[in-house]
Amino acid sequence: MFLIHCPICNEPRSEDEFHCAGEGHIQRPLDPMATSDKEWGDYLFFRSNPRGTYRELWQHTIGCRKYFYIKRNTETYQIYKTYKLDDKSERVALDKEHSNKNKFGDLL
Amino acid sequence: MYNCYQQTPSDLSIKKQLSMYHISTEIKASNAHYLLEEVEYGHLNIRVGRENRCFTQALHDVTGLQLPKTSLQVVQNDEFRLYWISPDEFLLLVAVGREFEIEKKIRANIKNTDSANHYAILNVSSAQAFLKLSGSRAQSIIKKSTAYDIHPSNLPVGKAVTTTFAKTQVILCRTKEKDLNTTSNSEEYSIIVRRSFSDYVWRWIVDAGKRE
Amino acid sequence: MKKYSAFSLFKHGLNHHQDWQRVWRNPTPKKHYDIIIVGGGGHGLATAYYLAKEFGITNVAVIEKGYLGGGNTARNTTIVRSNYLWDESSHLYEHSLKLWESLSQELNYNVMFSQRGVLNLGHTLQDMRDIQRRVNANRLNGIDGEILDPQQIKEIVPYMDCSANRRYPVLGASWQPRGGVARHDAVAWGFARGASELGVDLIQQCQVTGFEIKNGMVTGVKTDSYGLISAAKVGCVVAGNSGVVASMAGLRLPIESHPLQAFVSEPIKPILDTVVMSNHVHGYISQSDKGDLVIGSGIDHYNGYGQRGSYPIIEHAVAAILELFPNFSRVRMNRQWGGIVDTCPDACPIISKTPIKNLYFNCGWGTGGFKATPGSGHVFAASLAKDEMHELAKPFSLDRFYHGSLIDEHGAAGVAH
Amino acid sequence: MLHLSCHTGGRPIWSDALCAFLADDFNKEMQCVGAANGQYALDKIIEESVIAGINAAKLSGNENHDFSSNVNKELDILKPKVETYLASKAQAIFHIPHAKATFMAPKQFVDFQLDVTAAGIELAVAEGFESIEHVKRYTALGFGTDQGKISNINGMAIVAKKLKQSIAETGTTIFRPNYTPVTFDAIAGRNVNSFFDVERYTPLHREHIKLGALFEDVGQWKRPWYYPDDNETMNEAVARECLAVRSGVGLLDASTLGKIDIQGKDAREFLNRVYTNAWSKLPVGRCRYGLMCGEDGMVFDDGVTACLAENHFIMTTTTGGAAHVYQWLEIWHQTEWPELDVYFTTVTDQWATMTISGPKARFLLAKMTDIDLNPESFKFMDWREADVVGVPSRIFRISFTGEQSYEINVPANYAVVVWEKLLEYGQEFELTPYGTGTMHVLRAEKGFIIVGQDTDGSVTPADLNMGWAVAKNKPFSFIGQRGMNREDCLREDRKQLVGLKTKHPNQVLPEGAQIILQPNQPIPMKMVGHVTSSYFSAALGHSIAMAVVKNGINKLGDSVYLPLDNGETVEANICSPIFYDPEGAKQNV
Repeated sequence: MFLIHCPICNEPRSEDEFHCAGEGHIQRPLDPMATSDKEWGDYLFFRSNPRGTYRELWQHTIGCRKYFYIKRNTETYQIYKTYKLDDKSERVALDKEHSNKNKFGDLL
Repeated sequence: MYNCYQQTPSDLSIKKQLSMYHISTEIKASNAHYLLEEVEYGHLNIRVGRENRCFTQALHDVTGLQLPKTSLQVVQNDEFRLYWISPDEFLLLVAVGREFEIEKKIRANIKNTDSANHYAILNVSSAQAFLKLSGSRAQSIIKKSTAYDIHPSNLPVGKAVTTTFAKTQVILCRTKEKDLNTTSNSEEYSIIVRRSFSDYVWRWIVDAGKRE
Repeated sequence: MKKYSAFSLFKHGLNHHQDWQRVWRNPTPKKHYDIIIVGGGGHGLATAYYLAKEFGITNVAVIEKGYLGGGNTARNTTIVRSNYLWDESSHLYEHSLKLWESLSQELNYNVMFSQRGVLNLGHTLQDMRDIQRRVNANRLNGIDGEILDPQQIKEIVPYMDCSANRRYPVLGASWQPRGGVARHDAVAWGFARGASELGVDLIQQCQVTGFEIKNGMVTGVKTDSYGLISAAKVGCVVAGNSGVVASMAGLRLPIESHPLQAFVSEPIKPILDTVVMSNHVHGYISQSDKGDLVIGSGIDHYNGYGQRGSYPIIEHAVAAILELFPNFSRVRMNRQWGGIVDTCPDACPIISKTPIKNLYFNCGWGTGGFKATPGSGHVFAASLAKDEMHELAKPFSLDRFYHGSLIDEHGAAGVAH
Repeated sequence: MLHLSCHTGGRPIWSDALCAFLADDFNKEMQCVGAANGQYALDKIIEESVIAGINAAKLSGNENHDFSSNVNKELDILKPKVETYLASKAQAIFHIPHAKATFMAPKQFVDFQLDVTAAGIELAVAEGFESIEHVKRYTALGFGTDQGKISNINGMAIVAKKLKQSIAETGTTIFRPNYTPVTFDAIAGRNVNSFFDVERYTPLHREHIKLGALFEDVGQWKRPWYYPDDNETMNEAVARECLAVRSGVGLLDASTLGKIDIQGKDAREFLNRVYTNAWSKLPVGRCRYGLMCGEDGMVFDDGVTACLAENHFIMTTTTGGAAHVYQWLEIWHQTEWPELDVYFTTVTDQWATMTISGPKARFLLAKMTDIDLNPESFKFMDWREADVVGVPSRIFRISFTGEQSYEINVPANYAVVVWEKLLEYGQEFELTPYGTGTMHVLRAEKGFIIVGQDTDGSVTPADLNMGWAVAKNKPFSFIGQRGMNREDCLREDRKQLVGLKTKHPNQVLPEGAQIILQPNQPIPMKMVGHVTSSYFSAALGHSIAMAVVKNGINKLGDSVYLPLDNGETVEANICSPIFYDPEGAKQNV
């Protein structure tokens, strides 16, 4: 059971006020019609699903209804931080982590 | 650019049915330990960004109120009460029957008529029920219904939280603190709930009120 | 290996049971195998067993980071059925159910498969349409199924409240008499015993830490306890950890790992001799041979590898069971646990080749993998043995997430157990 | 305490000195003191407690007190005077030795609840069940209601001895909640019986009860299903209600439809992106039907959206889909397109919606309002503001029945007044209230889909033969466009929505019946689709059905076969799903 600090309401709330909307920082292709079936499928379905640090999109559904990110550990369930959508700092960290992955993704 | 019009009949003899009309005509439930009432107000839902000075000025001109400065805050004066719902959503309560007048006034006071001036005002007086709960058992009924910490240090008068209430959601406020001079619990709470959920919340509270 | 029988039991009894054999060997791994199966759960052990038994490939190792059958195999609610909606899934699960029906004999190991029937309840008119559609499709696919009205349900489950005055009254149900439950541990142990007997090496307490990949082809696995073990082919069957293992090979999967919780009550006298499932009120229940009520519900909505979830899920599952069985209100919950399930966007598994040659994945069974254990092992073994996906496995390829040919079981079963 | 640590992810650690398990440091914020930490000496316990207290106070963020980090100083302040004595070392007897080997010795019970004996545990180990989890599962050690509190440590020690390893190496099974069994009703609390789930009522709920309506559960809503007269069966009631609408006028409470108010200068652009069709040119005063798809190109909701003013729209959604659609709009706006100026507000509860439908609808409405109802000026798919029996209303001239139809929206506080007047003025036209049962038949006669019944998450607009509702040339790629153009979605033999007419006009196909092309096939049969909606049409005098059939749109007129569960195989012909008034003349008059 999580106690989640809503960065918009600026106070901790019980997990059942929130709704998890899946992996955060997924980049939607700017021109969907220009993507291949492969690229589109990757965007739509394929997820990093790590054991460890994960950044997720959540909504404070029963509350301010705003979406925000949670950076947390999927194994220990520790929440490192919650941050607003316009906070770009984690985006940078994420790009670094990703640059080493997906080596064989293009073969499929 | 926006469709705004009087939603209450000019003929005042036309009967109105609040959310709880089917429960009882008096719209009241009570026993020795609690009193639950539906109270009628005009509800105006306001959508605007804090940076829209033009709108906030108009709002101030009409109501005398500034937008709440912090999250979850309620500001009020003798005539109006303004709730923070989210960074760009506020609920303005006005006296019954004045909602259209106030809406029109705010719109009229907005100097910038450019279509890029982004805001919305909506009369939602029929869409939500305002319930008032008091009595010695009020606090324990609320505690049984939400995980939110309602201790006065966390939920003082002047704060409004949208939170879970049993299996639904409400806007919850403490409207009166306990009177230190009395031994009985003289607290009072307000619960704003969507109309279609109001019957459930009502029955839930009545059921809780029956229990020890 | 000696055959289990009433006679052997009697014989061992005379000797105070002191010289029963080990159920499986505990070997040191070789340097090379024809096929390595990563993951010693039910599906992995079944794959190894069928590789040896049906395809004569015995130079096989199963590598398990913990103990055999210790993941989701040991944590599920043991429901077995095959009445899925779409042809692709119902054929796969029916293949599995047929194997279940003779599994104890096949393995000479009592997996306690009990065909006590499975009820899927309908509580709304749309539920009933969905049930009609599914049962009709099942029937034409050769899968047993009937539609029952509340009166008929009452005859099967006399203690269930089928009256009209519930919040969501029971309007009817689909009934698959051949469905039922099995003893989850016994399934893993039976397959382990059979595979070991046929020469498969079962390596426990050995974690795979990476793959050796040369020219886009897998050539072995790296382990913590034994270093590199080479293999001509590698099949990964690691349930909730699929994403983690895939990332060791530089792959992403259309999978997210979620906590799935379940719980049992204290043992009570026999009261429920079938399996009752309800998508709408969201809970399912059966009674084990020991007497506990075994209860499950939906997944937690966030990703998690912690083998635990959030309490509201349990609260809701209990309320759902009380909606069906108000008279269970004084029964006590004894133990609660969680598994890690890897869920796919279409609630169907992935049995597939990967972009890396000779590396296969069998995953994404979500909340419903247990029932598929023998079938999944069988088709995966066939695919690994022949280097070509088994007919029944073909629709479950990874490609479907690119082409769009998803097999969406969500519509048929919000709770896909 | 140890249990609590385990419940939150910790792993117990064995201490040989104490003969006990202790919590590990998995939970950084959890501190164990005293016996819970294996500490039995009182002075030490006090010392640990003070340290833990200081840590806890610091963690709680209480900055009012300057907690000394010097424990001795704090202890000086507290100055507890205690006698210190040494507890003697714990001694363990896990398994009482016997002259004979365990399996020959008398029974030595370890788990008293489940009759697990020392011999049984040794046998398990001998058979290769060496992991403590295997032993537990093989012998049932610790499976009782005490959860092994009495037996587990002894059992583990026996395993350890047999395997010639330490208890620490053997390890323990994981303690799971509950610590002690808890009754179901304590867990479910009051969320049972009628509180099991919210019951949502429309503002007219009491009026429906007065009229004897039966209710259908649609999501959390209670919707009137049908209004039986005395002794009427459902089929009879629905047939009567259907005919009343087709020949006179009917009244439906449509308040449960989701309504979302959309305002802002970019409202049109937003609609263009979330709907498959185009919204740039919808004039004020007009309504349009729209389909909503997911990124995978599959239809997930539909509804009519009206242009209230240049920057102001009201969107309707399906009853069951309202919350999801609202969330859908919000997530796209907040995460992808925050630059678009648009606000969404749920107004489902604000408006009560009463639909009057049938050839006499206009005559009835004319009694209630003064606005110009002339079909030349108040056309099909127009909406108007109106005063209806003194109540300010919005009237949408849209139709889900194929008849002349007006959806009267009034503020919910005034719904009952308008409803009562409708019934009063309606008497002259034999106004008949109808429920969802009749609504389903009437819309099916017109081939109108119900999302969730005729679609199942695997259906594109093209599959519904609704390509007309998909814009080809919108500048911004709308949600669903890419998905519906994937390889599999462009196949010709996808299942497509068609109508079915049975050979025998009175035979109503069961909904969910499967469709095959060749009768008398062996099982497994090759199924090409199924019946999604099926009714007896009282207006047409024969049964009607909607179905999805592979490549069905190209097979109009072909025979298909439906093997039913009674063993009978029914023949039907593929036809257009629009059975009634295919030209759409009636809704336009």
